[in-house]
Amino acid sequence: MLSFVLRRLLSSIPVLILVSLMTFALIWLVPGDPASVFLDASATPEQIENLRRQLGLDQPIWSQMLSWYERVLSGDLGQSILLRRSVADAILERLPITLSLAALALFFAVLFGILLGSLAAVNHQRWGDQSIMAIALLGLSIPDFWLGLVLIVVFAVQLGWLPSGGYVPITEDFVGWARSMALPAFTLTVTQIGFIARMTRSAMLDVLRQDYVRTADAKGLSHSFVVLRHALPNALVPILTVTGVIAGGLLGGAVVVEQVFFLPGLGRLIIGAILSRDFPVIQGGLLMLAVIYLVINLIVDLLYALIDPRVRYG
Amino acid sequence: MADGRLNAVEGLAPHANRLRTLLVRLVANRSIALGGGLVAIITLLAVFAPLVAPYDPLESNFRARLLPPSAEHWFGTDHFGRDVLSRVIYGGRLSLEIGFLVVLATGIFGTLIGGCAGYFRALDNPVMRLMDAWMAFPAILLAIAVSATLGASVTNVVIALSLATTPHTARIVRASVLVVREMEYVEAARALGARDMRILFVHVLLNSIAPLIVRLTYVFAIAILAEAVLSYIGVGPPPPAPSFGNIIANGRDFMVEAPWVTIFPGVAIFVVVLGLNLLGDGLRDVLDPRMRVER
Amino acid sequence: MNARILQLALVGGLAASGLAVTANAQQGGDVVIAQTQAPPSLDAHVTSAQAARNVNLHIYETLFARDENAVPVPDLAESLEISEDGLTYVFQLREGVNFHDGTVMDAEDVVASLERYREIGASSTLLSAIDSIEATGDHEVTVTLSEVQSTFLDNLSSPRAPIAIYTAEQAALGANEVDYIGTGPFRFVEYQPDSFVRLERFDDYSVNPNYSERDGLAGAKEVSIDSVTFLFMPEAGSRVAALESGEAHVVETVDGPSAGRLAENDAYTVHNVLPFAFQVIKFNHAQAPTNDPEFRRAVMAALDMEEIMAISRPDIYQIDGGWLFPNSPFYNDAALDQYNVADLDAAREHLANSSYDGETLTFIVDNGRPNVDTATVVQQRLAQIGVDVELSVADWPTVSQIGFTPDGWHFWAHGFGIEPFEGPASVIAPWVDGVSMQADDPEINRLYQELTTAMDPDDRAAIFAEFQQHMYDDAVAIKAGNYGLFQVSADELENFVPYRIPRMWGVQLNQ
Amino acid sequence: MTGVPLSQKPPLLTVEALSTATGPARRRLTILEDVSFTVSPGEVIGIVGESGSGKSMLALTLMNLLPRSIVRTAGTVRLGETVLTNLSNKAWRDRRGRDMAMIFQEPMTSLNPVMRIGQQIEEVLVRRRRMTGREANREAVRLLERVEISSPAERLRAYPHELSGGMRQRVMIAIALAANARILIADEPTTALDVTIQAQILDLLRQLQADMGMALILITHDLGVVAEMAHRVMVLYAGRVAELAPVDSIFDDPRHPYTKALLASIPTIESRRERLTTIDGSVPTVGAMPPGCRFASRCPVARAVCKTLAPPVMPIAEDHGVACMEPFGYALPSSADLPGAA
Repeated sequence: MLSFVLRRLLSSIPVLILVSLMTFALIWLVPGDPASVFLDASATPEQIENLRRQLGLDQPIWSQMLSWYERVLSGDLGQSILLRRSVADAILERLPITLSLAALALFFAVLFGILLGSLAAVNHQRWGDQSIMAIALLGLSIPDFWLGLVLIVVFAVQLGWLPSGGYVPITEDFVGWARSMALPAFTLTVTQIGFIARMTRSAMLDVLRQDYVRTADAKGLSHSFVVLRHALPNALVPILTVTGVIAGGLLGGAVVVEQVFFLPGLGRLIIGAILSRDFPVIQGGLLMLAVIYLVINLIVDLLYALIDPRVRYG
Repeated sequence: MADGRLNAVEGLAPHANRLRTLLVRLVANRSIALGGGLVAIITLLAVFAPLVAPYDPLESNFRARLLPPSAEHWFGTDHFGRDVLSRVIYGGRLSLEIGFLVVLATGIFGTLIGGCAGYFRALDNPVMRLMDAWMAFPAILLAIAVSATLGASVTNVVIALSLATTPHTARIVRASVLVVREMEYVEAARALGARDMRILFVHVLLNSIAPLIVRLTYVFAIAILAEAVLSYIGVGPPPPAPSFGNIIANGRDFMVEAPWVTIFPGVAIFVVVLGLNLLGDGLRDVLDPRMRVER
Repeated sequence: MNARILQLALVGGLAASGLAVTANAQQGGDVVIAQTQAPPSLDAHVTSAQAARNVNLHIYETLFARDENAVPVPDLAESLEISEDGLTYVFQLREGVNFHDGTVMDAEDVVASLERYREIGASSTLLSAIDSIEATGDHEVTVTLSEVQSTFLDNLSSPRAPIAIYTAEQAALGANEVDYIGTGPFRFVEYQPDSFVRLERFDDYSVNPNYSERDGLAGAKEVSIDSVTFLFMPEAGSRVAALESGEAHVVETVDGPSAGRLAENDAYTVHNVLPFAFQVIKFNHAQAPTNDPEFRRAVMAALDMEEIMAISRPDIYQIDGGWLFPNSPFYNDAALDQYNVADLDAAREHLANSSYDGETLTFIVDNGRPNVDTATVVQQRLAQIGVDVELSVADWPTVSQIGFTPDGWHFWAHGFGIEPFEGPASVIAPWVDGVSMQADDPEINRLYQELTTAMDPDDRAAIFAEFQQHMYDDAVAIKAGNYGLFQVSADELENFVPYRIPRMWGVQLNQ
Repeated sequence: MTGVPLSQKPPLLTVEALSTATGPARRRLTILEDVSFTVSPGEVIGIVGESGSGKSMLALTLMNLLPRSIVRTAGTVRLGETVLTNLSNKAWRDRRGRDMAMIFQEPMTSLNPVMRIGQQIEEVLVRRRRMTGREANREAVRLLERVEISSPAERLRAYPHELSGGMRQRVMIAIALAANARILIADEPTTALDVTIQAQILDLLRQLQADMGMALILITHDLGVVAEMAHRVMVLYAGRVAELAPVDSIFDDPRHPYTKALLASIPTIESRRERLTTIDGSVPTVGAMPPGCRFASRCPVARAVCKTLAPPVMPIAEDHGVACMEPFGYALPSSADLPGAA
């Protein structure tokens, strides 16, 4: 197990290098630089050039790249140009918000997705199945940011029940935190629930046809027990796979939802950095997202072993 | 049919009879009928926009700004005083065009990359590693980064979205190529001395087409959703030509006072994407029952 | 009980110091301001962004600052003596002015700050006339100019990228490396990158004894609230919702419809901050056909300014073609008959005489809605006279990079706000040496030179009128109109008066 | 194992005129048709037939485990005094694993791969026999001992994939035993196993059946197994009963041409695992059942009448029924005047 984790971690290094190379390529291709953000429209080219020198942006890309890798290897993601603080600090400060949003949405999407998917499978080809699948499909087809906007208009502006945006740290005020996360998490959940529900349904349909489910039925166990205890654990493997797949999409969705609900998460940090050409933050942020993605996939792989005793890592 | 591969074989040597059964099943599938119907309606509206739209979508009248829906303007007007219904109808043109171009680009590049990786063993590992790294970027951030920095044009939006959807497509193509590559008739063709590229295209790719078609239907849906997100972030296709996304983006500053500017194009996106998803589901059921909802 | 006695004592103390405190207003309170963008930096010297000004001018102060009518008046300076030849400026500094780190300001701090600004200031040209800066006493600084500059005090007091006075220690540090230590009425507490900046009342603040009340960015800056937090909310809807849910007390800018709605609510006051800026459409004089005055005249004649302003800046605009704000002493009506003619036939005539040959022209614009809207309206209007324009929308860094090069653009629309606030020289400056239009205009260069050396106000007014005439005659660039901001304050915030920035001194929070 | 006249005892299980079908209501396709038989306490009845004859379908019908696409269209199943077919699904379900237990053909897939062996046995004991966890664990150990699994306590913690096929089938049997069932239905319990293992499992089954006195319905295509194990034999063909008789009568005096053909094709030791394919032609598929005797197309002695008339199971001796007209001279005994042929 440990050696499997180690091997997986080793094999993700090339992926991370590729990610950072791609980010550099992006930065290299991109016109504009952070200097312009400090200045308004009437800044002269000399002023911009002056500022570029101040910010160390007049170095050639390869030398910027080398020094970046050098620093990353010693665990330093560098300094943000605009935020005037270390990139690692900025990221770590934002990370909990993005992760908690993604985790909340993932939790509810998995919970209700499995519930709905199982209900649909058990009622296969009946009214319940078709209506649940229709709902799942509707969720998949709604533009997330648009749903967020509509929810803001209804729940924040018209009804005034929930804040339209902003973030309250959980350490400060739990209720406030829950209120600030309610709409974003709901928005994200709705758009992801369909994936899980659909996967659960097809996996459950598959499993319910299996011999061992018939064996369990032959034992005279109650149907719900058979479904929950015998069928569901076997359906979890494909559900887990799709969960791993949507985790990437979920992070992307979180980025958009953060934007709509003004949550100061990693996504906002990165989009802000893209728009202001804060290169170290773009680098560090994208690298962090890649790390999260890889970690999620590693966890998924490890969970396989937990769910299915046949899977063993040597 | 229990095994999708058999369908693929039918595709290679279309037996008139089997082709007809396939067509019958395609037509009989409820998802395809409903989804295809929705997509067809929106497509027809978009294509015949000049005939259907009640107003010129670009004609502004600042004296008729932000009018609520009425008999004159069914969907109200935006802050230019432009008819939102007409803009939504015309917006379908750009959104569908972007979706289509993304499907085309993703189809071509996904097939090339996935096909080569699947067919040439030597390429498989390095190429797929690259795809892994690529997928470790959240697709939408990649699209935002590309579109924001290269400037918002239809071309750049298409490039951005294609970059985001290609790796997964390549994976799917590769997976089916791996399966087909080992099948007897490919071995046979190889034994007969067919050149690699010919084998690749004629046999392997033709037979990987079912999952590709299904995937591309979803890519179409993803592209339409993503175009709207890009517009919302402010890096979508530039005005004045309306797209679903930039109509919403235009309306968001007036979201509270004039929600209709935001709501109607959102519903339009929803309908198209729903149609495409239904279509994809139906195609999957008929063409390739092995595929799951994963996409 | 104890708290109440303390409070009464405080009110008594303030009343004695001459500040008018209304009976029901209280000491203390935490004010939240919702503004659109995050400041790129809190190092005041290096950024000229409005978002940064809003915050930084609470933390830092300058030698001279603009008063309520944008006239330079002493702030950290006690007095100023200018030599007969206009080349030597001797500043006496106010004594006993505390920095947030506990040190007291002296001449060394001022010299170091000015030197730093000359080196890395975002608008270092403001100080380009300086030859030398010397501390000639503990509280005396002597600045020598290399040539006469009539606008030197205007420059010194510019809030654009404020020439803030730092401690000598801080002024030795590079761009963005300083701790945020100033002499202002608020001290820096916390900066959550693009989320919020929090400032607290600086209890040892040295209120300028030469004034009795607040006056522009100068005056007596009495603070009665405990803290101010600037929230960065790019979404217009979010800002309004923050106000309505009580999260924020001031919104820097709201859209017209929301302003209309909020104005009907007794709990809020909507301030029309108008004029706040010009909406400007620039031409690239280095490219055909925008290098051709006839073509530019065609564009100018075609545009319907009412249409542009009503759509891009709904409900808060002025149709005004003057290149200064109407309340400015140099405001004049030279050439205004050429403004907003909206005559398509005249435009076609100019166009026919021009070198335009049916090619597609590029209109670059950043992705802020008003600027995009302006570009969209212009594009639609020009289509009617047969000029084909394509919009190229990108984010600000990309657009501003392209816009200062001679290639890749023909039109560029953006706001032009701080320059007219600063005065005539600042309005002309961007056109000097062809910086904003990529080709030298000798006429403008000459006028600028004359203006900055003319000491007589009447001469300067005449020179500026000449400049305005030239802007229209040659259609150097187009001014579409003035726009403003709807600023909204909740009524529990008393005595709030909008200015270039939402000032948090002299206000009380009624809790 | 022959000759005990068990059929005199009052039957434990009575199946009467059982039919099942699939497909939409308007186009029902019959699978099982008019199947009747009884099982007495302690009796072993072998049900034989080729693949597709409906053997497994019959077992699933008795257990009420039919997939949803297949429905029971007629007939009753009575267990002792209880008419199972009148019970609700829930009540019938409650009978499973208590009165009736079943083991399946594929031990490889019949155990839940993600549950430990112990859990799969103990859940029957806990949930059906209301034992405490500790009792269940002790009982599970005892059951594994009963099915001759070594170091049972250890095995309880194993997952199915860690066991061999034979072991898994023993576990399946232990699960069936755990229910204390009166009737055990074994659907091809040895088909998927190696020859040597087959014998062991059959020995085990026979021994357990004798020790515990439960009735055993043994479904197999293997006449050798039937000969060794069964008291009575029911031959199924294409969803219908062909012949029903004590095991001696079947082997010594088969009356149905299909039974005869089956006996003729008993595989030799070497090829025992092969399916019975030596009869020309194949079982008609569900959608293409001929109107008359379903075996007619393959029958060496079929007459024209056989293609139009489907004979019911008719008694030819006291405990011997056959669904063929040949022994009766191509005439239904009750209808005297049938058009003869050739």
